[in-house]
Amino acid sequence: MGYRKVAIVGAGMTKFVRRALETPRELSWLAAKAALDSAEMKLDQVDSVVFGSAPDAFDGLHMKGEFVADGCGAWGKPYLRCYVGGGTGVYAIAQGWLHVASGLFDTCLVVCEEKMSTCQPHPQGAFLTIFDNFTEQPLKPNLLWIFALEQNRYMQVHGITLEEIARVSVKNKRNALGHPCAQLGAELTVEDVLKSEVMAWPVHRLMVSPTSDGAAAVVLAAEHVARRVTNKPVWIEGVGWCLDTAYWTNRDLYYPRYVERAARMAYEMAGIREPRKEINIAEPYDPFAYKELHHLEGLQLAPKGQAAKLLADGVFDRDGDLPATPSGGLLGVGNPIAAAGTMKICELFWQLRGEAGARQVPGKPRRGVAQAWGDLMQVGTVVVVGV
Amino acid sequence: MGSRVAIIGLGFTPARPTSSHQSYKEMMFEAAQRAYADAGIEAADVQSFVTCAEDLNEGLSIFDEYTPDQLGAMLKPMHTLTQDGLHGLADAALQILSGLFELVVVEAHSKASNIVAPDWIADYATDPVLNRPLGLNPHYIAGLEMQRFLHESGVKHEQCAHVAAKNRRHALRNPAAAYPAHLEAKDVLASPPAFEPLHEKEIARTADGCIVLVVAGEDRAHRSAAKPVWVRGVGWANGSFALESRNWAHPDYVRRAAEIAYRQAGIHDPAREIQLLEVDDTYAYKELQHLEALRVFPNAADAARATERGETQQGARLPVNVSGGVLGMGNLLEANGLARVAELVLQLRGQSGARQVEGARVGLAQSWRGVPTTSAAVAILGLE
Amino acid sequence: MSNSAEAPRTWRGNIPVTSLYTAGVGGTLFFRALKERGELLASPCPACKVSYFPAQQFCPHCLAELTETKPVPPDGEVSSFTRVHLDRDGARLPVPVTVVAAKLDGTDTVLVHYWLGKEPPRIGTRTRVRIKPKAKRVGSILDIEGFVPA
Amino acid sequence: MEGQPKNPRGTSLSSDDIKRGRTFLLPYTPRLEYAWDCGEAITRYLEELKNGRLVARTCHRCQRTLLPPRMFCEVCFRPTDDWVFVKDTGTVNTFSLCYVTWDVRKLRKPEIPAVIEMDGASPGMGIMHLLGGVDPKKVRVGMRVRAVWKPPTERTGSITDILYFAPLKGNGTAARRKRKGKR
Repeated sequence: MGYRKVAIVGAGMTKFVRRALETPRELSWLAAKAALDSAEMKLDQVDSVVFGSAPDAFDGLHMKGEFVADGCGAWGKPYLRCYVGGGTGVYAIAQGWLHVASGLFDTCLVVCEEKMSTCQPHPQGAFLTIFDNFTEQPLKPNLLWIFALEQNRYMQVHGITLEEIARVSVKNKRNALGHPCAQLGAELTVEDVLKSEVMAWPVHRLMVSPTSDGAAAVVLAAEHVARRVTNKPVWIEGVGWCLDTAYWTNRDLYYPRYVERAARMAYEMAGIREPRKEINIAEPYDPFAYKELHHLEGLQLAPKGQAAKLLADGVFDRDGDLPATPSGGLLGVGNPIAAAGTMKICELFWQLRGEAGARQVPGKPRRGVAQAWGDLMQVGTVVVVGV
Repeated sequence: MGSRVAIIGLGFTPARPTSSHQSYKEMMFEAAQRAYADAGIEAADVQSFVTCAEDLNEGLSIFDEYTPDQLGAMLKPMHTLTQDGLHGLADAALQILSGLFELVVVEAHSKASNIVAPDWIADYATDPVLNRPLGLNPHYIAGLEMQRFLHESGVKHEQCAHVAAKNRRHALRNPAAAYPAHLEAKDVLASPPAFEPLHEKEIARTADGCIVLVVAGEDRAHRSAAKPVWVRGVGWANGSFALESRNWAHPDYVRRAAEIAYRQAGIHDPAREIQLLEVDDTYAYKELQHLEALRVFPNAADAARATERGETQQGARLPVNVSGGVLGMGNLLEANGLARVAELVLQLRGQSGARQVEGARVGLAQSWRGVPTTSAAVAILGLE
Repeated sequence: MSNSAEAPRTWRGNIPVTSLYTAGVGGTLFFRALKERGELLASPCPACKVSYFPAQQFCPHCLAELTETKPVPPDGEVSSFTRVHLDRDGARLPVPVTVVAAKLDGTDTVLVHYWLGKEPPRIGTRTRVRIKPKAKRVGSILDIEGFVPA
Repeated sequence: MEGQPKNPRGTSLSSDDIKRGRTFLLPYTPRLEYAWDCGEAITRYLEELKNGRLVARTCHRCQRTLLPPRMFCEVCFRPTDDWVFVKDTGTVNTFSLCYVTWDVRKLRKPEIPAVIEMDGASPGMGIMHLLGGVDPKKVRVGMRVRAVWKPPTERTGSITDILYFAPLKGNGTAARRKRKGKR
């Protein structure tokens, strides 16, 4: 399509933990340093920096982007902080892609961080205020409501069962056992998930990702730099993002049309016509178990209402036809919001280079898609990478 | 793909101390309608949107949620930058230069009047471990910086007061300014001390308002209804945020941002090649500090003398902040940079009425994100 | 609130959070030395030849990990100062507070803290950090009382 | 082969670590307080709630009736045209039985948040509210409901002037409209 070629040449992340000792700035630094080290690059080779993070109320810092800038290596550099709620961690890679693809910069360090444990008594205090201040907040909603409402709608329209949804938790938490950064890897059964406490029916505790602290980062480079610093560049083939209306109660929540739009934008850029055949690995966003299925449908990797069936058939297992969330995802590795999205990009980077160790998807995968979601059931962000 | 970027549409609501008749959505809708009409486009023509907003200035945990509808961005690529509107313009340029889009909208606004305890919000931006426990109004950081700046530059306090007086007077001719005033330097110095050496009238007061830009690639710009104003360069940079390690006398991040913008624009001698400047003056001394960092004057002392002699006022050789600047228009939070750009667009098009600067062909806009940040952006706009 | 449908209304609300900050890796080292030994730790970056005070985990110039810390003497000089007349509500303080940024000898960065001298400081004034007695130290920047004239 | 990421860092703190002073913690409660301008649409919406009515805006171009009301149509990007009242009855589009409050306290009796499509608004135009006066086990998608209002003297012009939505008498899911389901 005539875009300047941009590669991921390094990736790094922190452990995802319930409460980290490190400050937001230190977490960002750990990830940035790990990503640079993995590319054997120095900070003075970085032309521009992108930071991604979700609500300031989590880390407890107004203008959080400014505070952490020093940890991202942004001193004396062009620095942008992008923000699309939970979709940020994948969008940030698109934002970095823009920096290099524009021709204004040859390299971009992309860092995403979240420190949710700062938020007391619980991050829900910040989530309350994602709802409309005039018409919804007075009802004292919590974050679970909106997911439960969406999950119920999704189940109702397609006749999907809780057992089918519970399988996502089982798969992802098991996959996470192979991830050295994982907070919640576990060997569970569908029964365990269904027996866990009902938080907001139909959502059970083991269908929900944890709150976490952590950071993840990647280094992007233009082709001439990429070829110099690595013999295994992972190319960014497509980026897409889309924001739906804020009036979420005016939409049918059963299908994420904004994810479809974002995916189609990225696929068109990547020249992908038949996503199910042309994509080898998917890292869909899985903050709640049903979300993975919902998003696989939005990504056109399963027909509407069919993702649960394909999951039951083993298609999305690590050794299946289309492995989904081999990292272990937000359910297993953890969910420091923006960092979790970038973790998915890191996973594709390692998988496509054959460096994922115990998590390695067999068959030399050549192309992967990562996706995140955010705001009020509203944002789709998609990145396609390949070797 | 065109290799250049232009502003082809501008819409705004006037800056006002309050705007109680409108919700933020209604304010954004009004400005967007004007911008699209100005550009001769429909909202449906726009391919991508950027809003510049900070959650805690809005009072919502993920403000991005509430941005698309009133801009016509539903189901389109849209995202938020938690930065100044000039960073948003930079983002639009990236999107266009990458070849991804040819028509991008940038929005920024302020509903500062809705913030009940603004200095407490700024306090929440300070380092919680090393600085915030002192329990101080965060504007003190500007007081510390000004003291060091005066010491190193040799600029006199009275010269800073001239900046405030000039910009408030400039605002008298700008119907979109919130704080016009017939003010002299002595009135500024006579205002109560706030964060000494800073006095109250040297600190910009907040205002409400919204600005929307329609930004286009070269091919699209040539087909536009309005006269394109070319973005010849745009640069942005951060300094060290930490109070401990930042440069207290010189905003090196402004210099860095300007270097990037000048390189793109091919500008070597800013004082000769730029005829009109809109720079950040959130605190009066900042205008002088920024004029030095932008290399418009060899040093701040020269900028101060020029200001004292009236050489940076309307009608003089090198007018600075004819709009009234942040002091005269009001501090529009994330919209400050776009207020600076809006003035340049109007001036370059010859639409500035009573404050029109004759013969201006190249203008510079610069923003700073206020205390406690070290974040700035610079854009060079021109008729060619 | 007016009953008229014409009168513009405002709706009040807040973001109900409390933030619980950790001192971090660098901060924990610094505050432990301060609390337990009354020591002021800096961390030098050998590559950049910059000594950061207070001690921190990494160098923001080059992103190197700072593995070494060294105690610095409490003496230094005032780099800047301000007299603060307004509190965070914007109300006038009954007694203005003077704040200084001071650079300790052998370091390249400043610490911002209260000025405890009776006379106002000047730039270049020699100064000394006054630390609270051990019994009153909790591991906070307020374990330092402020700067006094040397 | 050992996989990436190799030797990841990040220091987990347990509550025991904190008790034993492995780090220092600082609490701070910010003052994040706002008085938001409601503007034309929401001022009218809230005032009409005080009158026991739900008011919407119409867009003549797309022929939709928009609830909550707004002065612009997000589909057509043009000003909306008229105020119209919609009914205070509607149909449950989706719901949850939530056993946790907004600040994560447990509830024995669940709250029942729902999206309710209001009669008189365009199809699919729902609002979020709570259901009440109903056995949680009997709540169904497609259930017909009616607003239960606070007494007029207790209303303040807030969405909470509606206490909750209760089932309409004699309905199960029978009144479910035909547009429900897949699209």
